Amino acid sequence: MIENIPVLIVLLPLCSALLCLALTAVSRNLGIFAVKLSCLASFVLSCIQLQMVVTGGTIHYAIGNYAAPYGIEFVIDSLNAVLLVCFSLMGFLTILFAENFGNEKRPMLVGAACAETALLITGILGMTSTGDVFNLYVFLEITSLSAYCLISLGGSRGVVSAYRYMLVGTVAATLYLLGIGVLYSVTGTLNMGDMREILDQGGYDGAMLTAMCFLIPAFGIKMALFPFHGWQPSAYTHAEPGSRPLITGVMGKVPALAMFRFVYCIYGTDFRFVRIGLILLGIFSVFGMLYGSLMAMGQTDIRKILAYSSVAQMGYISLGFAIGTPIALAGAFLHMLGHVFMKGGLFFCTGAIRYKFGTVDINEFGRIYKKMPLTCGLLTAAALSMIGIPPTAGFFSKWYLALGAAGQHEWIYIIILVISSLLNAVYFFRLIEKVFIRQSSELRTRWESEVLELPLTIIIPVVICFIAIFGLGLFNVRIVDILLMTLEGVGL
Amino acid sequence: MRKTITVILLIISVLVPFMAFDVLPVIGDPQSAPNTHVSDYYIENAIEECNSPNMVTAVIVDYRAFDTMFETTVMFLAGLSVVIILANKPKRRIPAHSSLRRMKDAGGRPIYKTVNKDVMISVIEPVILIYAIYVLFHGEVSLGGGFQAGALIGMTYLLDIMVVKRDRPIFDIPKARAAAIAGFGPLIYALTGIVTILGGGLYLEYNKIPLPIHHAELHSIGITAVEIGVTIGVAGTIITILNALMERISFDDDND
Amino acid sequence: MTLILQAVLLLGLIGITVAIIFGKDLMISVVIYCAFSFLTMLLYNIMGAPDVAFTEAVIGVISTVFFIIILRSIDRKTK
Amino acid sequence: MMTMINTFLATKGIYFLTLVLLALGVAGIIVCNNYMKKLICMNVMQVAVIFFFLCLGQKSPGTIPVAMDTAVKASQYINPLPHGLMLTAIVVSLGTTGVGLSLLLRIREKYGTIEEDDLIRREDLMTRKNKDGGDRK
Amino acid sequence: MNFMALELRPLCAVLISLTASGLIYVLGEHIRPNAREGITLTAAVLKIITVYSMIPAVLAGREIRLELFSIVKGVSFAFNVDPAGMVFACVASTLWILTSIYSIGYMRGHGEKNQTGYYAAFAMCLCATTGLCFAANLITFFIFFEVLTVATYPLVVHYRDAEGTFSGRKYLAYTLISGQIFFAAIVIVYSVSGTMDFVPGGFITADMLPMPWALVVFFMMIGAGIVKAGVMPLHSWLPAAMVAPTPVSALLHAVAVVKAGAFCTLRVVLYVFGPEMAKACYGADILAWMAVFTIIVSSFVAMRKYNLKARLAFSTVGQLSYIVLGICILTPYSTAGALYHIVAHAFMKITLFMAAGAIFVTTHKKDIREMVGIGRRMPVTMMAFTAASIGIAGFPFFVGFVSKANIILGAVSMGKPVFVATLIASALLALTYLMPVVLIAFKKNVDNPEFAERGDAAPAMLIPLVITAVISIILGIAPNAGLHLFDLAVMAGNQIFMPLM
Repeated sequence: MIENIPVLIVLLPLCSALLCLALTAVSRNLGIFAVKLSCLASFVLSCIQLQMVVTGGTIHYAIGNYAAPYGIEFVIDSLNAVLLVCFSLMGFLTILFAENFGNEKRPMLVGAACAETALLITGILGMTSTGDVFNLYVFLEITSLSAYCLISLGGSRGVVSAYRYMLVGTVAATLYLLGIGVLYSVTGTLNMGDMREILDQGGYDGAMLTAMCFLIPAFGIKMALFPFHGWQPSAYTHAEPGSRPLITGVMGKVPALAMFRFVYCIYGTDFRFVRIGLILLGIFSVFGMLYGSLMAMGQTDIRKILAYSSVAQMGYISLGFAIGTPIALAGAFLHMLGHVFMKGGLFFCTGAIRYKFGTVDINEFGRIYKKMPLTCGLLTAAALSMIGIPPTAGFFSKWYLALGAAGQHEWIYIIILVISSLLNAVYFFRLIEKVFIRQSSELRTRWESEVLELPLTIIIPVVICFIAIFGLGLFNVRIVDILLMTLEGVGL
Repeated sequence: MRKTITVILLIISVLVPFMAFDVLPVIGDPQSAPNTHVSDYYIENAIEECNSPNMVTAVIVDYRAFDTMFETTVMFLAGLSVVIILANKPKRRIPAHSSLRRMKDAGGRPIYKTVNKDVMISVIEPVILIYAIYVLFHGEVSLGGGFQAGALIGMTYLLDIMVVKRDRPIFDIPKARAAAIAGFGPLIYALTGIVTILGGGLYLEYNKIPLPIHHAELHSIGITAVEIGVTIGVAGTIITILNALMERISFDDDND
Repeated sequence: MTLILQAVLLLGLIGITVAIIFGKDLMISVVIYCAFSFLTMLLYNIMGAPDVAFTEAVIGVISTVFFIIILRSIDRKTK
Repeated sequence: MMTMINTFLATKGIYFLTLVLLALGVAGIIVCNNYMKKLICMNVMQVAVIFFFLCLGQKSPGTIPVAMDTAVKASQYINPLPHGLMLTAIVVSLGTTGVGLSLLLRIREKYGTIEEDDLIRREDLMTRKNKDGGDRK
Repeated sequence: MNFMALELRPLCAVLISLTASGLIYVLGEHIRPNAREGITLTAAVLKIITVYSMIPAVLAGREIRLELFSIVKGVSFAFNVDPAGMVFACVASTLWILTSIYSIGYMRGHGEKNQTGYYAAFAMCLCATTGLCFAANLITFFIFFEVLTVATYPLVVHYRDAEGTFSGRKYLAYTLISGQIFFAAIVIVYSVSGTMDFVPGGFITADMLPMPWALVVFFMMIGAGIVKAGVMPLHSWLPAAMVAPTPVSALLHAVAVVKAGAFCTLRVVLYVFGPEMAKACYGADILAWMAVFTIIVSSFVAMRKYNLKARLAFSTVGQLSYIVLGICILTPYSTAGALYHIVAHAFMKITLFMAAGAIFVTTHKKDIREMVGIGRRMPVTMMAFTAASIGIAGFPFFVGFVSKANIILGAVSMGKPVFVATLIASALLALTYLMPVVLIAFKKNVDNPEFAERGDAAPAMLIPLVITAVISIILGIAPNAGLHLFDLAVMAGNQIFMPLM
């Protein structure tokens, strides 16, 4: 039984999502309860799995017991074991959080939205675990389809942004299929490890380059890397408030992981054109970091600020990939982990403020901290982490990125990191200023105040994100050690 | 302007890989990489391992059964999404555009003739249904499989609501109910895997279904169970989407 | 021989696509999209993928019906 | 002559045509003003990729991948793997189309149009109205 | 685990303030003000005990080193108590308790709002200051340095008005930019040297960083320090931050922030680059000339300011440059002098600020020209003010003399007459801008009806400022009184220059 953990992590949210509608028809809270329970179980299982990977090394799980190139395989190395823990935790928190945003009068709809979120989690977890390129495509489609739906729930604007995202996302998925088609045409296999072995024999440079031309835009679109980010701000802004932390926090990271898998695990650094790809990636991320921050400065809607800041933060992650030393890659993944909680946390705060006061305009946030000290504490911590103030998670990922850049003598990247964090500081301190300093505006609470400032299902995510931001910062070495178990072999 | 640039870029992007076509295998070459490495294994072992003469079926529901499970989930997801997206209650159905509206006679009936209902309902639909069931259970031997069967069943429903008045179709399933039913399809699939786990095997390892029969039979049972799941999922989804879309739009024979 | 047939069918598909892009009437676009999926089905069959062709045939019908249902609510003419 | 055409098609021609189809699909998504056409073009694009995959699995003397008594050697059957994969891809494309159509319907209900430029104009109008409303408050 | 084990004490000292800060923030709005300030005072007393208890061990030359866990790969989060850090820690913890008492008086007398946030941020600042005193390596130092930057921000914008917001932005702009550049420099230093532990005498050698880059990195690192220390031309946030309440100004100018900047300069010049490298890359020379420029110019600017707090602010700018100059002369004497000037200036300047605050709370006067005859009304306050002013000017038997004399000694031994002249001239300049205040206050034959009646500041304000004034006289007469701070400073100087001799 214990050896089935990798697949159970993905299966539990799936089964609960499939049952959710039927259960909701039986009793209005049963479906949501099942989803919550399964997400929690999946989080616990992924923790156990992380422990297993750390002590026992990489897990290969052959589904249907067909050996690697013939069947589909889950490969859990230390890298995606850590990411799985993080993503499943965020999934669980989002499910908890989302409950507050449903339409009370229509339980079926609430159940359906909950099922969508659970399927999004399934897709994300599956994409993280899989070791098969086509299986990755299927999970990618699950992730995207549920994301289209969740984005479209955010009112009429949401529908339009979802439609645009759908068109662009389908182009990305098609490009991805083409890319793996080209790779398949020269290797005849779909398994990542097998593909690596065949490609390592050499002589496939042309095909690999062609595939790279398809794959970089494909992942770029999905992770909203700079020149391909067009769909992202409006989609993030208008997504359904309940599931927004998951969409903004996690959804962009998984394609980034897939991109890492292709560039470093399948192509490897011996590939002749890998340098060109990395330089290209570096240019994208540098401009993304600057562009995202500059655009975020001009916004007043907090959701838009955070959406544009995501463009910049994605730049940090792809910058780590572009530098390519193990330490920089570790930095990129640490930033990925940290950013899940930072961006997720910021959107938890946004959601909480919206839940209580019904506003998203930062000009109306005056002195909100008097009424919601906990939320504003997280808001501040996450904002500081985005800027990169120690001892939050954001500082340490920046540290590893800068260290990697210094190791490669890419001084320009260090300069860009400094400039970017200063630009971040400009708009995040503007936000903090609004929350703490501005004179109070007449915000009326929409709900009768309870004993706590918020319902428990919002407070738990907020507190856990707060702890995670500092925990990831102070105990980053443990995580980096685990990440390096995998990354040592793959970097430049 | 933007569009022109994009089109030019596209033309370039078509022409540039033209040089790179040498990297792709020659079409029809039996010795090319995709036709040798993994493919040969499937062709040689499909009958023996999976008890399925149709190799495509063997690939999709046995070797790569996990993909298919999520493919069915995608179908369910699409149905669910449509239900959610079209959940808001519009004040009234969108009227058909003037270019598509037809005149009605004094009795309120549309003046054009429709297909003969009797023929449709009594002849064509049963045939399609029987064919669907044949395709479902024969998927491993001949062409077809769960997906096609599900789509055929969906088409039966389609004919049904096209021919009979859509307010009173023969089998009437509300969209949310249909989506809930569609969910059971992938669930059957997933549970098949759980059964193999309980039998001591890995996920979807049909050999380990805890039944006291020969392993080839076990594969047949597993494949059939899975195909049934796919059928339910796909049929349910198509019915869901149809219902959800039809609900919104007014037709000529509606009683306003 | 099959390759030439494939090429001809592909050219047909390209022609249909151009017609769809430049067409002024959505209804016509949808109907020729139906033809498109029929040609695709033929193509798949020629290539020795009857399973895929079968699926495409069924899908082609269903998605065309979807399109036509939607089209009832939408202005047929487009710029 | 015939063999020359065949060789050309087998090495480059079919791939080129597929790529043209794909590019037309992408171009349609970008150029078309009408959201419905964009959706159709999206389907075209997906067909192109499916076709590309199936090309990879072709064998010139080959039978369909259903075991028959007459053909016995492995190399005589057409590669079944791309077929399996593309079945999945087709289903995904149907799902995407369904979701896209329902989104389209919502857009139509909300904005009364599915032409992109009209839509953008209306969105701008809404933004401006919201801003005015905010000021008045 | 024995919590009073010597190795754990630096950690305790940091944690006490941190806990206090957290407690105040969480409980602040729910408990009575007395309880809230009780937390502050308890923490201050505990902290002072913890810090003082380490002095004997440091004097005995024992190494107190605590490595907690790896903070980044290859570098641990470590505390190391050395004489230089000890001096600063003693000053900070001593002044925390005094400033706390004073704050209570000031805040209540003035009826301030947002007191919870104020006390929480104050405790956080002290936590960061103690942390950076005891930090054993660059990254630990940087962490506390940035925490200090952020924790000071709520204090600067305490009044939440437009002016406060503006100076808050200015403060952040200066400190964050320099902090980020500092960060980049740390990365470069770590990547070339592979170590980050502070070593007396420095760990960077010429072959690690060739010449032009050494200077660039030197200034990238020193930038953060001199921004916080207010060396011209990077000083402009400091007068702007005057809008904050007086205890905050006192904290900024006397205890935590500017001293942290000076301390940062000390660590970078003498513990990272080391005297040889600092001299070889000309960094020390350039910095010394910047300091000279600052000392002279700031004095002239101070003369033209009639707002008492602004005048004191420019005085701070000048005095902090003494420390920078003392560090950059690169002799054991001047280093000891510079370190001791941290002590000296802290006590003197905090007296001045507290006096200014007391005047403001009692009579609501800010402008010097309106203070004619105020000595009659507040004799004790003004006596303390006078004593501190004389000390700033460096009169013998006042604490300022000891430090300045040592710096001058160092300059003489290096044969730098310009520096000597500057130091002496600046003493006179200090007299010219501080003495007028005293003279105006005690002007005879003026009957200002406002000040006719005698009514000094409230005891909570009066007592701390008298104590600091008295301490600044005692330390001037006996530099080693009580805590052996001068010995510690000399020890630090010797440690650094020992390998060279």
